[in-house]
Amino acid sequence: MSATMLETRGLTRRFGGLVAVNEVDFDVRENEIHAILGPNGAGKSTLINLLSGEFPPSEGEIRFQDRPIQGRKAQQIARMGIGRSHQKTNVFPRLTCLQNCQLAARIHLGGVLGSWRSRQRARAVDERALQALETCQLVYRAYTPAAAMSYGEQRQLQIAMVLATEPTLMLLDEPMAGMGREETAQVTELLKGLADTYTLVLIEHDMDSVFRLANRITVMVDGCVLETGPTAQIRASEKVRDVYLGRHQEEVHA
Amino acid sequence: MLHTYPKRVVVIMLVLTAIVAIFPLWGPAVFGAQSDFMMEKMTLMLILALFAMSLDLLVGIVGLVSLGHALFFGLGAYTLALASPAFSPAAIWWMAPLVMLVAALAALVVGFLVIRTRGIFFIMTTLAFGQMLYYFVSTSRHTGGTDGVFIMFRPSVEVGGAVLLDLDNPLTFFYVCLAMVVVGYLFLRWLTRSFFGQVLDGIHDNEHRMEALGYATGHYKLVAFVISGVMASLAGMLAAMQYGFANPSQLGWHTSGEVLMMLILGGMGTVFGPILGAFAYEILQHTFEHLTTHWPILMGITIILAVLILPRGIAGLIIDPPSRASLAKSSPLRWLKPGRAAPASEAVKPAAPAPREG
Amino acid sequence: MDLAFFSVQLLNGLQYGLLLFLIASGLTLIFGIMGIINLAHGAMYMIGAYLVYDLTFRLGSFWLAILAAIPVAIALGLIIERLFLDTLYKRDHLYQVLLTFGLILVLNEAQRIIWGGDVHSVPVPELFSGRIQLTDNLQYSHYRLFVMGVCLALAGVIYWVIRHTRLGIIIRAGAVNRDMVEGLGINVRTLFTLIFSVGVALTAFAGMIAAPLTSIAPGMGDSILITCFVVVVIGGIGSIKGAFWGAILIGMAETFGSVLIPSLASMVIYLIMAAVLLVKPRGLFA
Amino acid sequence: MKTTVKKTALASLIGAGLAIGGVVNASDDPVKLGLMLPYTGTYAALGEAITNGLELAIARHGDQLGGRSVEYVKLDSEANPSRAPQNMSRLVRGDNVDFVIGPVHSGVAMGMLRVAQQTGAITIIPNAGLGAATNELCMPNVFRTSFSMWQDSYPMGKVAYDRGHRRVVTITWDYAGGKEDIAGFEQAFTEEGGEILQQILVPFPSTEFQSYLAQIGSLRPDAVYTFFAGGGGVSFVRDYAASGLKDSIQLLGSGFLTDGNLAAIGEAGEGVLTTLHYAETLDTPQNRAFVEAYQAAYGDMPDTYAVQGYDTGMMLVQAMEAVGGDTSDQDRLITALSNIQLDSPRGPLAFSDSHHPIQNVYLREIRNGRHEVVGIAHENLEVPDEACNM
Repeated sequence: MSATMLETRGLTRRFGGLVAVNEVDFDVRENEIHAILGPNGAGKSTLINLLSGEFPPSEGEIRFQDRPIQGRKAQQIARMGIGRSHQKTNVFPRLTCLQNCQLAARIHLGGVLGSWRSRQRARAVDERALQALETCQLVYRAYTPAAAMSYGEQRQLQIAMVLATEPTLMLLDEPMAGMGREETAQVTELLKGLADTYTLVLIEHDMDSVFRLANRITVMVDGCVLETGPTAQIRASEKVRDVYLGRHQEEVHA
Repeated sequence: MLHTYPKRVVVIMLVLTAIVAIFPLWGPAVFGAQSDFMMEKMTLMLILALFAMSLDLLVGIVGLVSLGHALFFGLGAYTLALASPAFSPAAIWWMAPLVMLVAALAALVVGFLVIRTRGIFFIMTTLAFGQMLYYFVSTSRHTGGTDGVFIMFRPSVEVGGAVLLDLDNPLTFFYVCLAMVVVGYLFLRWLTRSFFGQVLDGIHDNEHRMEALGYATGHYKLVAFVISGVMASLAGMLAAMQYGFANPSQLGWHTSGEVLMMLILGGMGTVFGPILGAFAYEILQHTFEHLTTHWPILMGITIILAVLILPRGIAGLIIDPPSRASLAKSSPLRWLKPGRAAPASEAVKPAAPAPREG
Repeated sequence: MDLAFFSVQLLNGLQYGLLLFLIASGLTLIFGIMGIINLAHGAMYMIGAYLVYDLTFRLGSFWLAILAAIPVAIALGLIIERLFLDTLYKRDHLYQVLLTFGLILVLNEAQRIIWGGDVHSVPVPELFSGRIQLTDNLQYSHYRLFVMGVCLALAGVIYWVIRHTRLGIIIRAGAVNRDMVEGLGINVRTLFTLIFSVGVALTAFAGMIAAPLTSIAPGMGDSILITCFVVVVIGGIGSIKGAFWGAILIGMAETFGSVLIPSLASMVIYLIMAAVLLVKPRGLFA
Repeated sequence: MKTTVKKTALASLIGAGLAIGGVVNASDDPVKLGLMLPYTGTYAALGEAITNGLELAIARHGDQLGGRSVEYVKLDSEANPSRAPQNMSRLVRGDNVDFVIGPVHSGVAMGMLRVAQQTGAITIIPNAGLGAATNELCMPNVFRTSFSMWQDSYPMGKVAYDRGHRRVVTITWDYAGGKEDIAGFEQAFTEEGGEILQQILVPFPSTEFQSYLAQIGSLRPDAVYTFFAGGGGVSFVRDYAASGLKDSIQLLGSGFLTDGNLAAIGEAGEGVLTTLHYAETLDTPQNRAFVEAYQAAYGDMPDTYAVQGYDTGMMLVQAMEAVGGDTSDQDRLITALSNIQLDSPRGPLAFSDSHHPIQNVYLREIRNGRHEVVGIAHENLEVPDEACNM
């Protein structure tokens, strides 16, 4: 079993009177794909937002590579190697596909002054950006403005941008949301390939993909962790089936 | 792609620059005895163009709407006025850096405070800081109060006693201002196309996402704020030099509003648009004032129409000339037809199927 | 500063603050629900005052003039919203700033064409022309007390509407998240028109009841506008409660600031605003 | 001015060539008067009154100046100082006017003076009262037909003392004009031996006076001296009366406090004492004739601003007559202007070496909604101009 990369202890986030994430203990191991499941409003996105520093936790601890990171700003956490994608498409529409990735790749050049650093390093950045596009099979779109690409391609571009930041841990919030069957399969393959080099945390509604991809799964309900374990264990869990899968089926058929 | 425009933009701008540059050749023939005055007016337009360009970096490129940009314009004017010796010209070699330094420091302090706010709050805080300095200058003993101060000598441009440029000569001053606009334009063009500019574009489109990527967006905005402030202060210094006069009204929010109008007329975020806007604004006002003493009403209507019909300004017309079809679809025409109340959506975001919430 | 003087200033600060609240409440509603930044708000205040000046002499009664002026103000709000603002909701604040700046120019000049450049005043209505004795040499006009009463009553009504009616729920929701209003299945267009007209009417009404207390002159709206912006920003955009306390705070600060630190009197409200934003970048009650 | 000279010279050359034998001089060209006054915004009423007075004076002399017809070029000064230099420059260099008349606003005057200094254009200031214009910044080509802040307030110092006031509070807006005005009063009042309890400066252009009135009440002075103008004047006088202070503390002020605003002030103004270089009720033949003519032409009572405009016009009429309508010799024109003595509606009017009016300042009391002249507060008052060297 590989080492723990990220773990939380007693992580809690309140919004006014509402507890969105309640005392969550959660851990991610190196090179695994860890999926988070749960019905709408279970606190999945809030959890991701806490991990990426979008807002600080009300209580609890987050350790990344054995360093506490709670309370740090999103941009600091991103530069430490936690890359994330958003549930809504979040690319820069006026920039080309390649420029989007360059933008992502350059965060390691340093702050404002870094924007005028040497050409050599800039070239390294460009290479990294291209590589990310290649991984996501978007090279042929390099010079297309993001606004002109299809929705599915934009979602893929978003993953490419996360890749370009050279993360050690990727947090992907519903990467396949709103995609067609074919595109979903394509992205599933892509993510599977990434698992060799990266560690992934994934929120996804598509059951098939989750079961195919994930090494481990955490199921959340009402802000709490219902159960955590290897995919097979979750698949077989009565508790999960009762509470989550059943409800999910109803939702789908409703 | 961003900040690359059709060839005709370059052609038009070069032609216009050339026409302005050779004004001494055609001015007297066209304006006769008024030629000297027209050159003076054109010098002023160039100065305002520099001012408007500096604001475009904030408003058009970064998307920070400032209603207090006159603060830096006035600061440039007052730094020149107060630092100039009473009975001899100051050397431009230390005056210009001083003006820039003062403006940079002020922009750093103000910027540090206002960058933390967003949207309407940013508009309001910049307005408040502008007004603060306005009242300070209006009431302080050392600044001549509401009457303002004279600057008796334009700075000298000398090297080792040899006069390089005689700024008192209107023609020389005209070309100095023209050169400043060209240099300012090239600088902003380079800036917007550099990686730094790309980050600013990113912040304009989606600051949140830039943070998630790992950018300390506040730093970038602050640097842009300082650059913009310094450019505006140079414009203010030139304006004070032109008429030898600095007054608190150069700092007031009405001046900030006027320069925003130049932006909308010219077209924001294009860098070259504001230059056209400054010229257009001054020409319009000059014309309206000649027409009627009720000219503000004409000016107001022009601005309202520009906002409603031509939100991308003159630059928008040049980059993307309207076709017959698009004219027919334009909101005022559509609005004339009754029963069609669909609000016009100006969203720039790509059309995408709405993703699920949750 | 003795107690009597202090109490008098407290009263002055309160009265000024309450009037500011009335002007600012419309501004904050329009800000909060519609996301519109309305620079022409001060011009509406001016128009309210001029309308009452005009109608008082035409109709011979201040009260009739107010009754007649309110529908005019509402109609003005309606026209501006439908004609100009309608296309701007989805656009950047910049366009709202510019359009309403243009409106200031038009409205100020229209005022001059209609009523000229002279300074006018409206006499204090007979009913409240009396005064109470505050100190041995200082009196306080009944009309000022009446204005305070009206402002407080209106504040109460607005508070009640916001707390206890369906419209209030929508307004509160809208101030937090505008998209949510659309999600509630409400006709946003009608709501916006309503809010804008009410906002304009509130401001114009403030100009109307303030008319007997002030001089009616061109440009009278411009200086009050910036003060109201400060009030709204300090209180938190969209918050009626914030506007109320912000207005009282600014009223007190201007009143006491001018006496205690005269050298900073003109800057005191901006200093307060900067201080508030430094601590709470979204205002006190956001 | 160079261009004008050239242009006129050229015009007369061409004229001479065309009209052989005929006596032709520059009189074929109209005299161009550039009016740089506020026609919009807060000061618009003042700009209109000055224009009316000026046009009335010239109209009464056959719409001619020195035998030449007159062309008015009106430019809105917007009361915006930052636009002042370019507007002035437009009149002088763009429209090539022979005289510039303006402005109302002191800040605008500063901007204009700068250009007047650079171009040498003959400028007549029909209102702006900043002291520097005829002192530190005086120029041969700049005249003033109005007043200086000091001139109108200085006489009140003695009046106040003579009336038995010893402890006075002064209050004005925190801007240059207000401070200059108050300084004149304070100078005279303390010279006499009076005491200034406190000088209150109100942020400009606030008209919210309640807290200051409370302050005045607690200071218990013998009198209050104030300078406010326009809407501020109306508000202050009304608020002062409404606060009851008027019953126990005499209100003194510069004439601008109430001038042109009597109707708006109403009853609250009764008993207020002010000093000014004019009152519409002055019982002199010149003034009666002026008031009559003004009312016939415009239907309104004239105010100080109208008289200032009128005197500006009269000054032009006389000076242009003296030079025979010839504007080409500027020095001669300036000499003619500085030697002018007017029998103005406001009384005898002459000009000091610094081109500032030497005039009577009247003490006026508001009775029954009119400025009644109580007496002459200071006869033929000349303004200090030690700093002027020309």
